[in-house]
Amino acid sequence: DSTVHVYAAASLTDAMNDLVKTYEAAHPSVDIVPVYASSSTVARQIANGAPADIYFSANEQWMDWLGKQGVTLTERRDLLKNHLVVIAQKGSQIQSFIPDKDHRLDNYLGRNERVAVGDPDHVPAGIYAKQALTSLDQWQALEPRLARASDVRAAMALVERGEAPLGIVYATDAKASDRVKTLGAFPDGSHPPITYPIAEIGSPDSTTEAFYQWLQGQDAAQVFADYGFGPAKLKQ
Amino acid sequence: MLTPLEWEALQLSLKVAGVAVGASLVPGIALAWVLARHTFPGKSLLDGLIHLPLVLPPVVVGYLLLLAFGRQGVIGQWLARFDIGLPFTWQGAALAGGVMAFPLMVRAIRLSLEAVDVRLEAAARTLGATRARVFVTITLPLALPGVLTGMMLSFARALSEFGATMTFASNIPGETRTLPLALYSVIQSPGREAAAARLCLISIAVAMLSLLVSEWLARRSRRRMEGRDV
Amino acid sequence: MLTPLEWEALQLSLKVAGVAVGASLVPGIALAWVLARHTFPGKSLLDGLIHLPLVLPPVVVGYLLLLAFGRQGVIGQWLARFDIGLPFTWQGAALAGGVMAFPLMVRAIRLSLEAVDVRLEAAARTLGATRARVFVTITLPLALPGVLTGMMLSFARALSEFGATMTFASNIPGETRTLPLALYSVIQSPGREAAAARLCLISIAVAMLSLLVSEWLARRSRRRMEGRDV
Amino acid sequence: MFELDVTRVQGEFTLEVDLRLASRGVTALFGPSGSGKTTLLRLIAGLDRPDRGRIALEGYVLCDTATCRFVPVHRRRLGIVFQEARLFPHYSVRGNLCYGMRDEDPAAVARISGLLGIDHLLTRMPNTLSGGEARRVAIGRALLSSPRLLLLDEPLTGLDGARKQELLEYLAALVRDIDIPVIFVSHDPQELLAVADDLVLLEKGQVLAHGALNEVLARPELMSRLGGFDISAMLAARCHRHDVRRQLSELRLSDGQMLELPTLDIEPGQWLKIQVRARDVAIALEPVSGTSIRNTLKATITACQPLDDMASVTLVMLDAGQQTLRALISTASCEALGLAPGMTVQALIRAVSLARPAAAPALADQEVP
Amino acid sequence: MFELDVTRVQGEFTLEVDLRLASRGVTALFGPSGSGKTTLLRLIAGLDRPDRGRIALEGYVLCDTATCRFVPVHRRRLGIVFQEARLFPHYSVRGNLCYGMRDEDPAAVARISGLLGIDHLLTRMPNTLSGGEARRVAIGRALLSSPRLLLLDEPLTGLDGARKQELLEYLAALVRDIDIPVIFVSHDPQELLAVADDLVLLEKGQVLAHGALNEVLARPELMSRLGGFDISAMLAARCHRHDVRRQLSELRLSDGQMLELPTLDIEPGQWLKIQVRARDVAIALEPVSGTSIRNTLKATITACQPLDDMASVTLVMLDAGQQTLRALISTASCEALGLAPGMTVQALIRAVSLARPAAAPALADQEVP
Ligand SMILES: Nc1ncnc2c1ncn2[C@@H]1O[C@H](COP(=O)(O)OP(=O)(O)OP(=O)(O)O)[C@@H](O)[C@H]1O
Ligand SMILES: Nc1ncnc2c1ncn2[C@@H]1O[C@H](COP(=O)(O)OP(=O)(O)OP(=O)(O)O)[C@@H](O)[C@H]1O
Ligand code: MOO
Ligand SMILES: [Mg+2]
Ligand SMILES: [Mg+2]
Repeated sequence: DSTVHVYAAASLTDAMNDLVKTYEAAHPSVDIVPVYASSSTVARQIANGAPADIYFSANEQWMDWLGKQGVTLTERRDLLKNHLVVIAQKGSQIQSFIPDKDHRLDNYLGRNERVAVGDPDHVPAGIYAKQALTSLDQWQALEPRLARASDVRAAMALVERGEAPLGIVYATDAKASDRVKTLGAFPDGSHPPITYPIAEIGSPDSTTEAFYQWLQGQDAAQVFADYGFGPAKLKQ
Repeated sequence: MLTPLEWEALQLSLKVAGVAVGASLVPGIALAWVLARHTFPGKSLLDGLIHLPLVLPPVVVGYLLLLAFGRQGVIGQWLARFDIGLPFTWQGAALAGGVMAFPLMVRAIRLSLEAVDVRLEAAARTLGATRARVFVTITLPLALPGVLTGMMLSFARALSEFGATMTFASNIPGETRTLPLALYSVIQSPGREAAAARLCLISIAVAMLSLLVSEWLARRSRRRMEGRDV
Repeated sequence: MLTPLEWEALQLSLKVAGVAVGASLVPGIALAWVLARHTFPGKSLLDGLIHLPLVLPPVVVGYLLLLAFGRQGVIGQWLARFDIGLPFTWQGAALAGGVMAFPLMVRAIRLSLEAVDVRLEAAARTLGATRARVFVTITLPLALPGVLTGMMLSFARALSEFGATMTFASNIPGETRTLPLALYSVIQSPGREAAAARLCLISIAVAMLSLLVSEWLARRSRRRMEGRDV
Repeated sequence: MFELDVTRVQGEFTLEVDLRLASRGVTALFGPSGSGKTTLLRLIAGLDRPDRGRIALEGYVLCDTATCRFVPVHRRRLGIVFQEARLFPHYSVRGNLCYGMRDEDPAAVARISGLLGIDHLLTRMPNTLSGGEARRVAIGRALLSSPRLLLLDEPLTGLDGARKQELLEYLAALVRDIDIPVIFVSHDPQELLAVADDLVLLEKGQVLAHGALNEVLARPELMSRLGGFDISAMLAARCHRHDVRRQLSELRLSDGQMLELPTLDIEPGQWLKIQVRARDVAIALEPVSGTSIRNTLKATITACQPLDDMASVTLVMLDAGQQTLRALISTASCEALGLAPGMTVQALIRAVSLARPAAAPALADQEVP
Repeated sequence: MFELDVTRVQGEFTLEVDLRLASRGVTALFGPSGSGKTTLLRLIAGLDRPDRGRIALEGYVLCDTATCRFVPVHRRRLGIVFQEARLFPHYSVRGNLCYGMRDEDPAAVARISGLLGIDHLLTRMPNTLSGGEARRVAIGRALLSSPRLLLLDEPLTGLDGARKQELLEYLAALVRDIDIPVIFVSHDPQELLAVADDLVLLEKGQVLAHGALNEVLARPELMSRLGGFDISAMLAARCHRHDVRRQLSELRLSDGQMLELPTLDIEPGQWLKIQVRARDVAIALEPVSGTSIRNTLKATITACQPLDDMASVTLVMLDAGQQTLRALISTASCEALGLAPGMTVQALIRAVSLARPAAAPALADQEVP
């Protein structure tokens, strides 16, 4: 009986849970333990000796940071890719649009209304949103009108609850909720690619290695795709 | 000494926590008194309700606040008529802090009220004092250590409130970005440990100060009564 | 009635919060007593230190715990010699919960200890009781309402602890995924509101139960002393 | 009229009282420890509710279980001195004194605190007071609340003799001046004799006797319950004249017989009651001379009765005019003198035994028999 | 020997005491309210520390500021009855009684609680007790802790006469039996006379007088401070015989004169002290007969002195054999009889004035003058 601890970014929760279930069904002797928290928390924990076998981050920064802490990252890969989209509540009157230089988000906001985002100071999705808005020349106008949430899901909850007419979240999140609709995705060039790097911690045993390889395989890719993730271009 | 951002967060924190404590003091004392001195059907329920924020993860409390005070919440819609919107405002942050801190305040005050010698209250009533006068002149002053402790605890708790504030009031610089929110932001960014430590120290300093003030006040009120204590 | 995951989280929560309260009871009482009855240099510092977890955002506390008890932490390295590692274990979750709940416990007990009539203690001493015996037979029983309140508050607080636990002990299913962490995980998935509500209700039920038990015990201990109370 | 008809059960103890008290003067509540005195006061004060019954002061119903009426404590306007001092620890002595005052009245505070000897304590906090000082503050606080009824539960315990005497006199004067009823609990027969007009004797929650102090004290079957040796009689007498040179006052009883005693501070012509303790009365068959015993009253023996609890002492009941007098003598003397009911004898009463300290007021100067 | 040499300042009050007390018997602490009695007891108990001074019991130093020695309260083994009852509210009466006992001793508990009349309360909680009941429990608790020294701060307040008498007798017997020193604070001269051997008179924190009870009571300059009227003398006498038929006991004074009083419960041949109150002693120039006054002692006048605070009453100091006797008579009588120092007169003492309730123990039977 062997156990694999996977420390994953919170945004991967649903997809990973699904994958774990599938893998465990196929490998009854293997116990996959997924641990979800924000990428930063997870990174810190691993740096402090958390019994992680695999780290699955939502951005490259924390993976890089972990590497600098002296943690051995084996076979680091960029596994997934995500998109940033603008969402609105399901019944919203707002029509779909591509958020670009011509479609300014503030045009869709009424008095005192805000755009829900993950906190651009620390939540990766928020950081991407800031970069996108900046490159689209909307940051200045929108910054004071952001509703900054503690994580992407909280931002989406604000839209679901109608607190904010618009929200900026990952495509995967928008897809998972049936109480929001996607208005449009930010153009690819407006922000750095949203990549999910994955790595093994230290020298992996065979069980870990098997699961790690399986995650990169075709079956897993299909599940990730079902949850809205795209495959990242392999970068060595 | 402090950066403008730190100043902003500090001032905001003090305002938010101060308002939270100030606004919850009177209802806190009233509820503590009711719970300490009366039995009535539904008392346990009320007691439980007051303790809820202590029991639930703050984020959940924030979410529940959103359900109640949000744009589509029952209370929120009612407040909207008066053009009052709490989410995303510092008042909302104060509400979140106050709600999270409330059980601590009520408990401390209640504990002290229960320790007040009811025979002194009875003596005051025989001297013609109404229930209200007895409360103001006898009960409350004798329960002062508990009231101060309650205020201090709830001030500290409101000062450190993060999850519910973030969820309900968001993290808007200058509006709702209190010290813990600022600190959290910093901690989540790699390599900003020094800034985090500074914010940490500021929080600690403020809390220590409020602690010292409350202890000093409590000691002063006790010293007035000193004499043969054993 | 409960799903296996809920069961797991519930049992783990009870274990973690129980151990947190159990382990902090004796030091909590001791510190409360020292703070209530003694003056010494550094008292304010000690007092402030105990209150720190109340003042800092839980995540920061968790981070500090990690610094202290982690692989590279001073205490962590020392504990490692005995092959004890706290982070990422349920004992670590209990530590985080206990630390976060500690100020509440100490405060409640201290408040009650301060309200104990020291003249009764003096009377006991004249009857030949040592300080220790006085404490056990007079002080503590008379401060029982505060001790119970302290236990209840800290149990509730430990039960609801999220930020520090998440940071220090991580969110490992079956090991450190207590109710609030499970709730968090569920909240992270849209569309699982029903599951979230269930977990919420379970937390509330447990806390209510602990509240009722502590109230009942306190009432019982008070009833024993009843008589002419006014 | 002060009507009390109440029952209250606490544990195994039942208080069952049905009394009609005078609405003026001092009613003493006397009885062994645990007989229900405090319980009764608490019912009157409204601190406890009777299980059944009615309490009414001058027709104003304070409490009636039949009509569910219950006037709350603070509207009863009672001055209570509890068995414990119950001072407010967070108010100064002055603050405590003034707590129950409706209007500021520094003169009243000064007067009462002067009387109680606590002027120098006004700024002190209660926790620094001695036992007796605290008790005096408690008394002052009750007096200053201008009550409609005073309930005093052993108010003078812990006070030294001189202070006690002063307070007793003040209380007596107060009752005369402001004319409110006072219920006074005490275990000290001397205290009661000094101020009480009526006496209620409680035992095990039941009223054993109730009536004018004199009359109750005259009932021999109660003797053993009334504090043993200090059986007394009260004589009503009028001040006849003061003999300044010999420092004596002459009193005349209603039957014309005279009593001399050390100078009293009252006007000639005034009536007063004097307490004559049975143990201070000796009996002679004929008038004696050449002794320091100044007073000899002719009296007729109505009964001779050895004490229940001490057969070697005999209580002799005497009639002097319309008034009752009692003497305690040794049974041996009784036999030696051959005393028997119907005999006329001389009651010897020493002047000093009637003396009262200088400032003693004439307690019952309005009572003309 | 119990050495006390302490100073303590509290606020404007300073206690300054330098005393050497007997290490057996009862020392009374007497003085007006606020004179420092409780303060002194607290210093002895170790509840307060003296600003300066030394306290030692039989050479065992309890406290010495010079050497910084301070034995903590619980190792002093004192039995204290405080001015307030201070019962532990969370223990039953039995729990309170047993708290200070080193070993379980149900017999002792039963004996003491029987004596105090609290057997029926053993399972009750303190908050349900009456004032007097609580006080008795407090006394019992102190007695049962087998103390080395008893400190009693007005222990008998709130008790009814009969109970008080019983307790006084018990205390007297206790002191005789177990032979520990007792310091007894009381405002009641009667109580002190009943049990005290020595008297310390405190005023404003200073010792005004200290010595054997007799001697202090004999100092006329202290009279006004000692409770006014109850000036007494203690006579040492030996029980000569009991006259069963006449229900009298005959006592013989050291000079051979006889006293008769209602039957005493002691063995012939035993010595005892009897209290003779000055107000119970009359004076005659010649022996009188035909009266109920049974005792006539020949005595010589040593002084005649009007009282400071009441000139109409004169205190006559008498010598009867080697013993001192005192009489209070009206100044008028003194003049009428022409009393003057040196005269030999008859002191008239009524038998009943010497009577003691049935169970009275012979207080000082070991004291042979
Ligand atoms: N809650 C109670 N349960 C049982 N018995 C009680 C309760 N409260 C009072 N008693 C009893 O009622 C009786 C009357 O008490 P109360 O205080 O009236 O006596 P008291 O006459 O004032 O006595 P004291 O002179 O000692 O103060 C006492 O025997 C007491 O033990
Ligand atoms: N902390 C204090 N500050 C100022 N004065 C004090 C303090 N404590 C006691 N005193 C004073 O010391 C004096 C002596 O008090 P103590 O209690 O010894 O008197 P006491 O002789 O026992 O009187 P009582 O018979 O009334 O009990 C009192 O006048 C009291 O007011
Ligand atoms: O690191 Mo996350 O996926 O923003 O919670
Ligand atoms: Mg009573
Ligand atoms: Mg005293």
